Amino acid sequence: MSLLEALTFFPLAILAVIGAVGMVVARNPVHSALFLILNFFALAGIFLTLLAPLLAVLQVIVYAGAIMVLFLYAVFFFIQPGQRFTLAYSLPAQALLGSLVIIVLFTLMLYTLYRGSLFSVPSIGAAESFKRGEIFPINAFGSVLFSRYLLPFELTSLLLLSAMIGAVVMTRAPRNKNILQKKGITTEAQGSKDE
Amino acid sequence: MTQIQTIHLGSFVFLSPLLILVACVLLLILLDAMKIGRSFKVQGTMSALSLLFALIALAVFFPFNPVQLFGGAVIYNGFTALINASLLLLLLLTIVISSPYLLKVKSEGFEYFPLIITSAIGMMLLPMTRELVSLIVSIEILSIPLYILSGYNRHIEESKEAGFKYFLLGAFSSSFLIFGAGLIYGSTGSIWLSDIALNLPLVEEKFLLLLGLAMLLVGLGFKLAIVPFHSWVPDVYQGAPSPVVGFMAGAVKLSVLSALLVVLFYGFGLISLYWKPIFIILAVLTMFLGNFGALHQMSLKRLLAYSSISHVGYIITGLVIPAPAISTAIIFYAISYAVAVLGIFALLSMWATEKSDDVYLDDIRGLSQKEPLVALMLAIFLMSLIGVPITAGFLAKLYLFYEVYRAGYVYLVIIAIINSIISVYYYFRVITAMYILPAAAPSNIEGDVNFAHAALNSANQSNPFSARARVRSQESAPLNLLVGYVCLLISVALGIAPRLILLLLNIYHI
Amino acid sequence: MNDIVDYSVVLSLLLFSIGILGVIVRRHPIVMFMAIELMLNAGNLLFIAFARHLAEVNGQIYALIMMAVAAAEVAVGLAIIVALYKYRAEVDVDAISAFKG
Amino acid sequence: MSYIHLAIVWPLVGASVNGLFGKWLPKKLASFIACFSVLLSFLASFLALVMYLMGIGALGPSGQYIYTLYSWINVSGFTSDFGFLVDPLSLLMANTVSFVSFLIHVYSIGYMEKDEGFTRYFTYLNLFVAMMMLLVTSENLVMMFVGWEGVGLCSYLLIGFWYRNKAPQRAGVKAFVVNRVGDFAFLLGIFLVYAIFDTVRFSELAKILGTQVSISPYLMTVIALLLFGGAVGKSAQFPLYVWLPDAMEGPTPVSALIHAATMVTAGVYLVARLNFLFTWSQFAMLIVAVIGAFTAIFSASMALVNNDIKRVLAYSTISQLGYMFLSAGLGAYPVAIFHLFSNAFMKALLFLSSGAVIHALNDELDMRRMGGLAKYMPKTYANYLIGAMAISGIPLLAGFFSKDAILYSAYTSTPLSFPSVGKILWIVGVLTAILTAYYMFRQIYLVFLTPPRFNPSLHPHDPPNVMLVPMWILSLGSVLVGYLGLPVLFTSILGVPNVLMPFLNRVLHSVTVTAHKVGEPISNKELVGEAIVTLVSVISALLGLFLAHYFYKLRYGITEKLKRIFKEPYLTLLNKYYVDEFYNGLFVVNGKRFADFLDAEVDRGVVDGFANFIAFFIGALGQLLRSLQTGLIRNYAWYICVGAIILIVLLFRGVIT
Amino acid sequence: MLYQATIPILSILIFTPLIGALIMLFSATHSIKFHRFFSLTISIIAFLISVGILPFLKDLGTFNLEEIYTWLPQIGASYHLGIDGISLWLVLLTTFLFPITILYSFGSVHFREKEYYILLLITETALLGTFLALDLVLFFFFWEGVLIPMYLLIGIWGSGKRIYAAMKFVLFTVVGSLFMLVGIIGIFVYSNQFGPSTFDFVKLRNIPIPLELQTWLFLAFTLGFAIKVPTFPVHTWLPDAHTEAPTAGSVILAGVLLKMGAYGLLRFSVGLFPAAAIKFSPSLMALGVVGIIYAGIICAVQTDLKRLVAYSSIAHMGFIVLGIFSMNSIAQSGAVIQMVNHGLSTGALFLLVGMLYDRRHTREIAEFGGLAIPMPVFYNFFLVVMLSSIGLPALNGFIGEFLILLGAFQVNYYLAGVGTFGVILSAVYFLYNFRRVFHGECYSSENRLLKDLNLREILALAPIVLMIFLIGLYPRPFLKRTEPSINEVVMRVNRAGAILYLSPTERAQKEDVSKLINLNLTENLVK
Repeated sequence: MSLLEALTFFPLAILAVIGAVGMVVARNPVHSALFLILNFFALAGIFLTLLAPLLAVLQVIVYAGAIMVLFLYAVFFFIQPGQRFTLAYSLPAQALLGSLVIIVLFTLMLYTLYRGSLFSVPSIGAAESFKRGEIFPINAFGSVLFSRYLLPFELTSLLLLSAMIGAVVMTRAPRNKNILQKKGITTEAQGSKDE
Repeated sequence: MTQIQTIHLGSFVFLSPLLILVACVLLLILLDAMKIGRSFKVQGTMSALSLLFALIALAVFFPFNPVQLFGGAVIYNGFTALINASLLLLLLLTIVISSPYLLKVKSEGFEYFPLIITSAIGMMLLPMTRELVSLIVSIEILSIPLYILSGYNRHIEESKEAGFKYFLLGAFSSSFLIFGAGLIYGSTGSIWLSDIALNLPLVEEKFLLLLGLAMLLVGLGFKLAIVPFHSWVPDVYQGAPSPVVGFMAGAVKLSVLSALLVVLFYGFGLISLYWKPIFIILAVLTMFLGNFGALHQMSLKRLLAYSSISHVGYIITGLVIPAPAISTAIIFYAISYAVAVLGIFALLSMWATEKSDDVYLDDIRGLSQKEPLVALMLAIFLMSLIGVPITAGFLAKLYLFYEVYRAGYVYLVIIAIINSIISVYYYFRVITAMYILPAAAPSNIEGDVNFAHAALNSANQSNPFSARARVRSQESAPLNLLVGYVCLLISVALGIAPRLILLLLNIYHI
Repeated sequence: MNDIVDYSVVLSLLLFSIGILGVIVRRHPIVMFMAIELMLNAGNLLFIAFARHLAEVNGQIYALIMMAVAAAEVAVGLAIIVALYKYRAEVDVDAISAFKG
Repeated sequence: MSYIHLAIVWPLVGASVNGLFGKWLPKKLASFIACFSVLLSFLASFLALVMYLMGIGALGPSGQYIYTLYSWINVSGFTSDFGFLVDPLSLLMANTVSFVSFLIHVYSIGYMEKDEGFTRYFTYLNLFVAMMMLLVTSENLVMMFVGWEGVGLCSYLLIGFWYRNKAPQRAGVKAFVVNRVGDFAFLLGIFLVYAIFDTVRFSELAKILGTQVSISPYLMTVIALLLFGGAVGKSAQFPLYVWLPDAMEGPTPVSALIHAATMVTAGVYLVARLNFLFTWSQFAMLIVAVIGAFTAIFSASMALVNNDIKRVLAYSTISQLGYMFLSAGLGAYPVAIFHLFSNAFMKALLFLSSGAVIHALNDELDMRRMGGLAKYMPKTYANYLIGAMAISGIPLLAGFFSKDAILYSAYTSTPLSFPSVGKILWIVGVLTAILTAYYMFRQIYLVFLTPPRFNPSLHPHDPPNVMLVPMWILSLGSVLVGYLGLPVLFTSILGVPNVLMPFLNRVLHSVTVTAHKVGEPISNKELVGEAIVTLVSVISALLGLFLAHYFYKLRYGITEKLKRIFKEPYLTLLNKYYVDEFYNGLFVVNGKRFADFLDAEVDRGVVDGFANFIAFFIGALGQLLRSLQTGLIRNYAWYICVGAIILIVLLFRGVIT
Repeated sequence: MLYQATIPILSILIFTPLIGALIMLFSATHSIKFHRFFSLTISIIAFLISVGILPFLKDLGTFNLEEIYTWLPQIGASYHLGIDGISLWLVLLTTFLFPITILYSFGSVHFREKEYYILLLITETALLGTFLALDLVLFFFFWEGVLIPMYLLIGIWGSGKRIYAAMKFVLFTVVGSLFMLVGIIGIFVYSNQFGPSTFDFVKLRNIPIPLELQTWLFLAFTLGFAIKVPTFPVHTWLPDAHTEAPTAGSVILAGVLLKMGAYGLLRFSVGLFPAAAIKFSPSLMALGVVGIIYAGIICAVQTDLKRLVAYSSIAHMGFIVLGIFSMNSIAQSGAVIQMVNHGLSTGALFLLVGMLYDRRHTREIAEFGGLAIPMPVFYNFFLVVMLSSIGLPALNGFIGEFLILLGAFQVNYYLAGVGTFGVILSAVYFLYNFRRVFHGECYSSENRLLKDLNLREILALAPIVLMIFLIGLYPRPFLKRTEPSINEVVMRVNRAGAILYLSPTERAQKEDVSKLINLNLTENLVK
């Protein structure tokens, strides 16, 4: 691990953790979202140090850009008069139990990492391997994606299609407004979301 | 440097069932968008037809020899073809009952059919994939429509709640799945099952690998509703629309189980020593929790949900046997379970209304008088779930327990037997309600039903939209009855003469 | 333990754990969902780190596909959440417990 | 002799006809069918006797003729045929039984005339005859047991004949149950016999035991005592005698037939029939004798103060049966059978006469409300007197000869291991003889001779001929049957042969334990001994007679004073030594308490409670586990994490170990 | 030697009632009369068929009229039926009792009659199948098939706590039967060592099983059968089920259902695992004896007439268990005939109690008294049947009890001795309660106005009483046909015993030899 790497990695890692922790502890969901965006940015940086510039870019565009915007948008939906954010946490006991489990899990995983070994034999497929420390050319990336990983790629399209249909289904305005009026809540303008 | 793999178009004919389904999905969406044929009947008929085509295609292009596609990412063989055929059949039956159901609950929108077919595509792909990322994507394709479908009755709060719970926990579990895949990737250097199997001996310290496997099993276990990843099942099954539950209870299990078998035997067969004991403990936990949970349920759907958990428990006792031949027993069990449970939900969905499609035990009291045939069919399906002879459930249990016993896990068989005994109680409660209790005056018979204080205990569980009025006699639901008949026929046929299917499953084990 | 990959894996584990914690302790549906996104990201980090470790591109491709998966989940998830909570006075996951027992 | 089965078949036919169609039959026809069937039965057995005596038909080596009707049970080595054993013993029994039965049947026509259950009565009675004949003629233990239980059943049915009243029913159940206690032993005896000898046929058993076999005397004692247990129950010996006095609740002819003349003697018949077996165990025989002697004096003492005319006779019956066992136990089987034979006539006579009295007094049983009946019912009185004299041992009547034979056998017997026992038993027998004479004449006085105490509105008179004729015939019998078995003293004086003893001796083998061998030429010394014994018994009979005369004639009314003076002994006797109360307390009350305990505490509490507890436990566990399903997503997520941890730990455990 | 029947007469026998039930199920008519007489006709036809079999039975030491068809080759199950001297009588008992119960039910079942008769016929099929199946899976098939119809019969047409009773019945039965299933799987797995795995009883009983495995399998099977019999201490379902069941249900339960357990003990527990059966015979005999005494004592204080009969039933079944595990021909023959006897007499007792209940709508003994006056015919029937139940000689009950005790006595003096004590108890509790019900003055006006039996009821009872006398007086035809089959069982037991009770070294040698023998045997099987 070179110094440069260390210098970029550790601050970014700290930022990522701060973002993550912040997201969990922030009372206001909007703050949470912002913390998460911070985390995503930091991760994008880490992707860069891990020699994955394409992913870093996608991370910024897709995650920080599209997804988080969606999140914020959804959060804003809920900002209604009288709505409380304060009820954001669970009971202390729950938090305690949760933390306990997380600590155990994390310890276990760390132990695993400590005892375990990463796979060290060079990858078998020659096409997709590249020299250590080298950034993989984008066109090769494409050709691997569209040849060897054609199936998951195609499946993704199906996945997104179904997600789109689902989103439409869930957010369409109900035809029958009686239920809403009974609840005494006024309907707001609907926006269907898709990709 | 890059080598573009040639794709043999010829072998894609084998995927024609899947392609037909995809085409059908697209067609349905397009028609909907173009406001053509916007009725459940038309959509349902079209879906059913395409399913029939798919079935025919599957039969025509039956892979007598395994077919390798997408560079080995998909292996389509007899086993998966059988699974696919079963799934298609289940879907077909589900679709038949869906249109009347959607009409009854006054559902909006016509995305139901594309969604459920998409989900089936995911299910069908799942056992074929030999690569973890495709596997994960398949699971997502399977899941995401189900999330939506669970909450499809948007005007019913419970349905939405079911969808939400299912989704949030589902997403939670898929992050485990992905994380697990990542760890396996790191520790074995590949996510291709064949490569994993090849590289396994090279892995020096298996901790990371096992961590990844554990995470992977969390994700798959969640889909299968293995305890302790089961907790969504009762809530979702109770809230989700009945046809969807009927479909996913059986089909998801069938599909994910076969995927699990594929992953375990083709990917991690070498370290079966490590994962075998887990399934002993998980099976025991699952059986007990499922059965104990079901004991006091008043909602039929919830009861069946718990029972489905317990059935997963029985099934995964088979996984303690690290031999591919076990797949015959497991898949036979899963199929027999799926048929019975679909039959039950086909009948239950008859009584859905706009307000609720939950059915409580009180609602079906005296059913044998009002609708003797429905009651009889329900009873036979329940018998199949118990494992009483002349139904498929019995032979499935016998076969499975036989395999487990033969492998030397007598104690596991005995635990399963104890659980079957416990399960008899709650299944018979349903039969009691249908056949014995009078339709009138509620609740004071409870002391009667009460076997040693294990009361029905309905005090805190009352149906807000009591469906009692819904169970009317002579309610015309020919399609539901039709599906009931078909399931009954299959169930009994598998229980009396399962020679053919056992033969096929034996030949085409995984 | 001095390779960047190792540290990345540790970071990934940490983020994953924090994500779980978020799901367990928070009661706001969207925040919970965000925590899940964090977990997915931890997975992606894992893929990318291992891709670097193994010096191959596959891990990155997996991460890319996982991103699509995440996006699909987000689309559906947010839709469900909005549909469920739009008409509720209180945005609290604990309020969604009509089913229990 | 192959007609012997008709002796059973005819009464059965009679019972079936009356039982199935009795409802539609006129009373006369029904009674005719019943009586005629028994008459046929008697004729069949008599024919067999005649044929036997004339030597017609092939006899077995031991002078027995076996006739098998069909094979009843035949399972892998175990055989029990529906077969008949014709030999002197069974012939004597069969003839006695059928003859007395016939007389009592005839008597019953008059006695039961006005009863609503007329045909039912005759059905049961016929059935009884059939069963009794089966008992005495069957050729194996199991078939005998069939008759044994069959007569028990008829006894139960007939005791409880008047089912509207509680007391007869209780008595009937008591009789059946107490008998079953005896039968329990009897059954075990049969099992043991089969287990050891591999057969239950009398002839084969006799053959086996006739030779020298190596069987432990202990085992033989057990077998003998078990079989004797059956006899104790049926023949109402101590300690199972309690049912017989209560059995008097039944119609009087029934008491006469079943509970005096025939059925109760079945025990004696059993012992005699199995003489070859009892001979093997001296200890068992001693027990038989001692129990017989004890029962004789014990029940005679209870008869002393009892006021119920029939119960006195019942105690007398028990006492006489005790005599029979006394002699049987000493090995003098023919003597026992002789007494049985004479007793059948005497007791039947007494009961029938008492029945006439009861009938005349409108079902009055209490002797304190009788008296002076000799004037009103002279013929009955005559009969009664003959019976009482006979049974008391007044010389030259039947009872005198048979009782004398018993006492003589006791006097002379010297059981090998306990030589002095014979004399003791003799003394007991003599004392009993005194008591017998006393209570019999006490009865005569109380009923016939003391001043009348009955309801003056009644006009007792002698019964109609249909009842009287059987009584006369029995009286005749009571006088004469004794001459069939004259003792040596008389045979030597009169020169008249003893016909009965040699006849019986053909099967009732001489027994080693008694010095006296009946029918053999004897020495003068023995003759003197016999003379002494005879004298003593005559004196004792007269003494008893005199005592009764003294208390109830000479000093009439003194008994009241005596009752006051000897209050405690009197009450004890009146209350039958409190044995019933003791049994009731020990078996019935405790048994009921125990049964309640078993039912409520053990069965419902522990056994069923355990099953219910499991169910409850599972149910409670179900509730508990249900509470895990909180409906909260974060809890579910937490479970998943815990599950993940469990999985990881489990997987690692595999690696680490 | 296999004798393949040209006409599958046993199958026809088994499925006649089922076909009848199906016809009734799908018949459109709502005429109750049709259903009544149709079911009666069907059951009578079944009876006639079963009687018609009698002349065709040859050597009953082996199975007669066998039918073998391959059924599930993958699972190893076949459709194998056969009849021998043990099952013959149970089959006849079944077909004999069903017309009677159906005839009786005409007057006592007044709602949901169609279902009622359908369920009865289904039960009959399942029972016949249980007795005739020679394949363990097929046996289990039919065995479980009884469960649901019986559950519904008790649950729907029962009285009082009927659902509790029905559920208890089902749960107890299922506990047993599922453990039996484990045993079935166990022997199936083991049989793999001697050629292809099989469920076929005839093949299975020829394979030598090591003692330890035999022990476990025996226990699994025996648990299932013992619950059904029922043996102390797993009997508590019976009083409840019998008491709450409708009369016909009680008759079938007591008459035939309990025999399934006893039959299973004799055919499978003893037949398949003779060595283990020898090992456990003292304990099981003891259980039988405990049942006799325990139930006998409890009977004495029952206040419910039906419960009384139910407990007496436990006592009688105790005799059967005692007989079966005495392991000799006499006792086992006695046990078989006692099964028939118990079916007849207890069945008749339940019928009688049911007839009383139909009139008076109570079964409390205290409510009755003096019934002999208004109901003389009833009284006499009850008397005869009760006496048969008490075991009075010359009636059927005696034959069985006597042979059982006689046989048991050859094996164990003490247990048989204690068991014999049951004859006293049965007299006590029956006579005591008989007196309370029938004797004394008839005070209550309700009792005084009771109608005596009508012709239909007499017709239902008369055949049973006839059989009671017939078996009691001439049991030879019954015993003669049972004996060869029992001898076969005993012969196998003795052979196993000869190996079991040798010294260890001798046994080892013997086992080697027997293995050799059986290897030859398996070769033959393979051929």
